Amino acid sequence: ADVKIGFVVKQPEEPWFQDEWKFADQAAKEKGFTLVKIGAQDGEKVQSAIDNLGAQGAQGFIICVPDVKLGPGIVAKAAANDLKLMTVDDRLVGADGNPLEDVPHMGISATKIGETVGQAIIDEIKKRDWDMKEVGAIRVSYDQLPTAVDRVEGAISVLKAAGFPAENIHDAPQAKTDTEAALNAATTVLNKHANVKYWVAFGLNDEAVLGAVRASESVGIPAENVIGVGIGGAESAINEFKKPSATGFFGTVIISPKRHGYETALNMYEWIADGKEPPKLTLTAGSLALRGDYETVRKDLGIE
Amino acid sequence: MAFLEFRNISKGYPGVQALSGISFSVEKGAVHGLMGENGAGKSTLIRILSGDQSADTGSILIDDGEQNYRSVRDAFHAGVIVIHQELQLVPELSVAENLWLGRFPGKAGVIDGRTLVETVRTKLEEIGIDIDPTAKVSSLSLGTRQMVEIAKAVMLEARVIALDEPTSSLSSRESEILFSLIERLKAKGTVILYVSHRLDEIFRLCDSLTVLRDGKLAAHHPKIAGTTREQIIAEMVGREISNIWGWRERPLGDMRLEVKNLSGPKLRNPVSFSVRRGEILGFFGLIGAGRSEMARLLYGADHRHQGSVSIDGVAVSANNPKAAITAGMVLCPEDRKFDGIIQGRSIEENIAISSRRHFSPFGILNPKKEASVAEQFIARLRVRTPSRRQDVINLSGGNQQKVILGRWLSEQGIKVLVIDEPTRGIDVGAKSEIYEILYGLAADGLAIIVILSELPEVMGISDRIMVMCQGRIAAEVARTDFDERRILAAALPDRNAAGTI
Amino acid sequence: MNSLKKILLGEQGLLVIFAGAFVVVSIFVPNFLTERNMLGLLQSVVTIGIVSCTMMFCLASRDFDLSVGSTVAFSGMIAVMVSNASGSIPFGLLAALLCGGAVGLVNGVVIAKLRINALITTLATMQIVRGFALIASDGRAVGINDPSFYQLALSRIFTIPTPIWIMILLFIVFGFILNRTVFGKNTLAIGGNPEASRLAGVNVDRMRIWIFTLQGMVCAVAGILLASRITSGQPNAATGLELSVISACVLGGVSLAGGRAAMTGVIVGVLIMGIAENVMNLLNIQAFYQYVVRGFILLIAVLLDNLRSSAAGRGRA
Amino acid sequence: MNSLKKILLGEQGLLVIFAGAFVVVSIFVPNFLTERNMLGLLQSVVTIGIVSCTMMFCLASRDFDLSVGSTVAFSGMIAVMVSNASGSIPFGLLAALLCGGAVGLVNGVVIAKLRINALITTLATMQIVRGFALIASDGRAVGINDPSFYQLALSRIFTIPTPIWIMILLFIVFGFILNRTVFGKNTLAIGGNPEASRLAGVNVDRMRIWIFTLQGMVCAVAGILLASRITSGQPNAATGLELSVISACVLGGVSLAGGRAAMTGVIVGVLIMGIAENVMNLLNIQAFYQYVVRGFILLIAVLLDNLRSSAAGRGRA
Ligand SMILES: Nc1ncnc2c1ncn2[C@@H]1O[C@H](COP(=O)(O)OP(=O)(O)OP(=O)(O)O)[C@@H](O)[C@H]1O
Ligand SMILES: Nc1ncnc2c1ncn2[C@@H]1O[C@H](COP(=O)(O)OP(=O)(O)OP(=O)(O)O)[C@@H](O)[C@H]1O
Ligand SMILES: O[C@@H]1[C@@H](O)[C@@H](O)CO[C@H]1O
Ligand SMILES: [Mg+2]
Ligand SMILES: [Mg+2]
Repeated sequence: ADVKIGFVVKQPEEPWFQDEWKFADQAAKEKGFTLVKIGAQDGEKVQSAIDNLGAQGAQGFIICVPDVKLGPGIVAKAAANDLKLMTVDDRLVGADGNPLEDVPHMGISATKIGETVGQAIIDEIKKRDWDMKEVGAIRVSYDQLPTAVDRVEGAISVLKAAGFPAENIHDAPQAKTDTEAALNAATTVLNKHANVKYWVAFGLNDEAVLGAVRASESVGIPAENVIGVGIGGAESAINEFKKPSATGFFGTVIISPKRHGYETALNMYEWIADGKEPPKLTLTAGSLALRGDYETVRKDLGIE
Repeated sequence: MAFLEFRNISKGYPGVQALSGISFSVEKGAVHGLMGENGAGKSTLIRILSGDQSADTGSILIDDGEQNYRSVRDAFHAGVIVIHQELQLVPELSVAENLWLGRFPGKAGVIDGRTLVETVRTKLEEIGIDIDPTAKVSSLSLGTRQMVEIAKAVMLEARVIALDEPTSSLSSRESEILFSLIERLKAKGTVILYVSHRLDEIFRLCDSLTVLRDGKLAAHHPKIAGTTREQIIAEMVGREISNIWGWRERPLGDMRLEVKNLSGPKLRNPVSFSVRRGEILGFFGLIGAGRSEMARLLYGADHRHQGSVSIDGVAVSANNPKAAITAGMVLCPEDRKFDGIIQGRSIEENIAISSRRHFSPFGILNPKKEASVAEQFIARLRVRTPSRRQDVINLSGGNQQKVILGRWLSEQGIKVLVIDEPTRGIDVGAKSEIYEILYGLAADGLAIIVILSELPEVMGISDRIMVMCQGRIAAEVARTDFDERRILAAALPDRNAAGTI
Repeated sequence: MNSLKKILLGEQGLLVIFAGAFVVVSIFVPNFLTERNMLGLLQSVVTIGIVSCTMMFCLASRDFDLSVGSTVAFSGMIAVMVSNASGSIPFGLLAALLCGGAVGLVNGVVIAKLRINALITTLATMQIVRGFALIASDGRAVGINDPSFYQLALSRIFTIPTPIWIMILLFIVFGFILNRTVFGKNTLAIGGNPEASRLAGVNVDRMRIWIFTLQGMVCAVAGILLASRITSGQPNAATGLELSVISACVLGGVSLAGGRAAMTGVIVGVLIMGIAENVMNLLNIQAFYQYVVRGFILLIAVLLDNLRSSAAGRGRA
Repeated sequence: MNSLKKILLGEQGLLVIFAGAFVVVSIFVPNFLTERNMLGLLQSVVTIGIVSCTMMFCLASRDFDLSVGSTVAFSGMIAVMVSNASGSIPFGLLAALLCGGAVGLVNGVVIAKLRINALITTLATMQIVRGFALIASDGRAVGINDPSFYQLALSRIFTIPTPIWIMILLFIVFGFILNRTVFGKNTLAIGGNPEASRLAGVNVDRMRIWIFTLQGMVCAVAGILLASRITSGQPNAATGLELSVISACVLGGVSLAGGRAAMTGVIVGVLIMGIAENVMNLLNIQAFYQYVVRGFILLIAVLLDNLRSSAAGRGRA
């Protein structure tokens, strides 16, 4: 029979998910199945999306959920609609907070990726030979998103472990997840600590860190005194690297939408068509990309 | 020779043929009266003349030129100015800005603020109206607003001016100012189309007259001289009305309403009076005399400073219309547009809104009863409408007024009825029916307070009259002592005491 | 021909247009008219549908409520957290209803008594209540301990899921209240002319407070069902719900200027929103194009209704 | 005492209250009253401030515009994309202004001529335009090729960044238009009494179309400056802007019922919003509590203004 697979993501506007879909489409073309792409921003939309997939006769779906605690409901809904379920990016958890091990998952650990960011920052601080006591850190935060909290906390744990003074870390809460909000929040932090010479910045994604970098520029901090490390590695970051002269946006941790999109779709297809169950857990790592090497890093990850 | 001519004008609305084949003409420099029952089509004709609405058929000629204008602006450029029945002012703007609206003075879109205010000041002084041009319209009383409207017509040099019931909110003094303005305009050769339900005014001002009935031309009098009141009434309503007041003696009962030292923000001097069962107490005064204020305080519509109101010896709590209704008192307010009609809702709902509580057990409606109440008052008050389900906003002004009256006249178990200018804008035929209803209610033992601004009317239907002037009760006159000059004298403010209310 | 015109332009015109569109969609969109899809579709509009019932009253009385989304999320959280803490689901549900009602009551009192603009008041409470939900849960979804909580949403009566029955019940109840009770007529009167209604003896302040309180409680019902459906209390749930609900109402002919509302219209409005979403996903329309299509559907639906009603000559109101 | 009361309740009461609050904040919040922080604060309100100028007109004429956020994002994208494609920044700016104006024109025509409710129309265009922005950029941020584009936002005149100057300029221009020109008075008249304005010969339809078109163009200005500030065109920029802008206007005393507006009020409204955000961050208030605080500030600000104006007795009009 015809294979139909759903690919549900929480934020279709994000380039990341556009990429995941793009690579999943590639798999669909190669294997000749139909891919149904649905955006579902909250728990309610997820439920409707699953019903909708069931109604159109799909056999399984891959999902990146808006909230991992939605787990039990999604599992139940998938079962009710007789759909095979696999998660991508973020792993479902049960009411007790432990991961639902039965659901095959491919993803990244938010904490891990945060740690990669933190490590990159520490390495660069050391390389530039700054005194950590004289460095301020901007934590561009968006605390209502659990993944965002895990990422920045991951970065902070590494900073602290390396001896970065906790009192030098300043919170810049974004009202929304766009660059302008991050820019405004970071500006306030910079102005509050006008005497600090060196700054590092991290946050939920590239957009957040870019906001902090723009803020440092607008208050006149030279680019070489700023180390911002983002997460994502899509256009926002690449644009930054393409600028004629280096900015405070030092690097970004690229995660590969290719594996997430292409491989999950392929796994699901094989599960449906050949009964070959995917591995329960596949974790992918992020790779740090800098101004000088981002093209090769991207190539290595299979994205262009 | 004819200066303004209507040729075969027809206009229909869903369910209503407002005008059918109206043709008549008016001479240069003439004041032409337009009369007819409520809903006869007068305002519709005027709206077509103003360019606001277009006729289904027919044409308008001015100075023998056929007019093809399609908007108010075009009509204005053709020399036509219309003062509509409902006030058309912007409350948030000043008097001067309202007068200039649509044609502000200035260069390149920048308003010349001085010219704006000064021209208006000069003009108002010249006309003899005492209004501050920089005052916001929202701060003015209804009567004053009406004067602003009239000033608008006079200020702009027009060839044709149409006035749709301009005196309905004016007292005799303001009306006099208007009449002298009309004389002046007439002398300049302006054609004036004048709509009114007041026969006195028509006879006093008009040179010629057209009567409409049910959207058709009922009569055209190229010369008004020689016609009689009775004749015109018959042409309007299709029947004779002999004694329009129809007052008759009624026995008065115990004291029903007692008011002691009532005062509020706009009624600073405390007012006291009382009304007996079966009594109709008329309140007369000039505009701004404070009668409406008194009524609103009585009812709890505005904030009471001090004083007490009691019905059959039981005190009525202040500042709460609902409580007043429960205590047996209702108020029919004077401003039908802001305080009366409920736009967007049917005639039926507008009538039943208050009285339905008597026949809605547990808050659940009784549609049959509601319909029958509505039908009853539509018939009794002769509301011209295709159906009781019609949106009240689609009714003519007078018919809206009738609907609101219906709301209060349909109340049951009421002890005190306060009505403020009930006959404003209402045709002669319906007026006498309203009086009859009032007499009937009084005979049932109600105490009735009726606020009126026309002396003959207040004298015609009241058992007793209170005259108010500048926020005080200036005189109290029993029916046996009714005397036109005495009442008027009491209503006129003492010129030296130049006080404000 | 003429009688067709009459039907289209009549009172029930919107319904007729909608029925026509429904038939067309049923024929041309594969998998649309299956029992499964219909039930899925109805379930997807439960939240909007339920909240629309009272939003209709709110708009009809010339008010506005932006806080519904936050209240749905907040009361859902409360239901879950109190159920977990007390071990009793009925207790949790009661707490949610009370909290929802309390939010509505506060809205109502501030708007009616302190006379603060409804838009600003509910914009403020929208943020405050969302803040409470986030603070209470530390920004994370709260799981449900007792799985029988899920049964609220999962159970079926005559093969139809309970939430759909509840929505239908509320449609009937509020339709009745609007058309057949003094409360409904007074709501419309207030919307038509608040001052005139006050003078006609309607206790306008009390009415407004009641409408907001009801709205809050109905949001709690929606929040409970939502929490049960998604098996957790989510502080970020139902963001943007306010605009969807208001759109559904306006689509259904409720006038933002007050005084005009009909339950059938609102139901049709809710269904149009649901069907649009459903069909776009069935047709696999790309996410970005969905924005555009959604916008055009909104426009066309109101435009059709406008043409209809202006042809029917609603006059100069 | 009495003269104090007079000042507080007078025309400029809001301003006085605001000035008082400003002084208090300056004293008690460390780092608030520094030149750097002031400039940062002003820059943070540039988008809201600029768009408020025309939103004020829109609300004053009894209309409503929810599409501003999308238009800001879309025209920012256009500015960047056209600049990149043509290699000419002026050309890009022109294209952005035209596109912004076109969105506004469409809004205006649909609302004024097809007589579709402004809320629904702009809710629809909000989605359609956002869809366009996403489609045009494939959902990705678009980088700027020519770095001199950044100079729009980075350059300074007398030590003050250009965007702030532009905002101030627009405040002056639109303040003048509102108070001193036929256009401004007609706007207020339309909002105060549309029927009367029409009967006085004001071309209401044309005015509304103009207001929306201007709004679109002003959004484009904001979009260009935003793109320059964040050095790229982002299709997701400025979501939710509409509610912030409308709040700022209402805070500033613009009546949603039309007819009442003042530029100083709107400026104060914009500043209150900016200061609230800034101070909360300076005081290190936790994110979730910020929601709550933001809500209360909104409420208190309108409440104060209401007390003031009801004490001043605005009558029942
Ligand atoms: N020139 C004026 N300026 C300001 N307020 C006025 C002016 N004239 C009257 N008012 C007030 O406006 C309100 C409504 O005026 P309205 O013309 O209805 O007169 P009124 O006081 O109700 O008395 P009446 O019913 O006797 O005419 C009243 O409170 C009146 O005192
Ligand atoms: N927009 C409308 N829709 C439906 N019917 C209307 C509309 N406007 C007016 N009518 C009807 O047309 C008829 C004529 O109304 P018009 O206002 O011309 O009466 P009028 O002679 O001015 O009455 P009045 O003395 O009460 O002012 C009335 O029956 C009225 O109900
Ligand atoms: O939301 C993030 C998304 O932005 C991308 O980074 C992948 O992981 C998801 O959790
Ligand atoms: Mg009339
Ligand atoms: Mg009066």
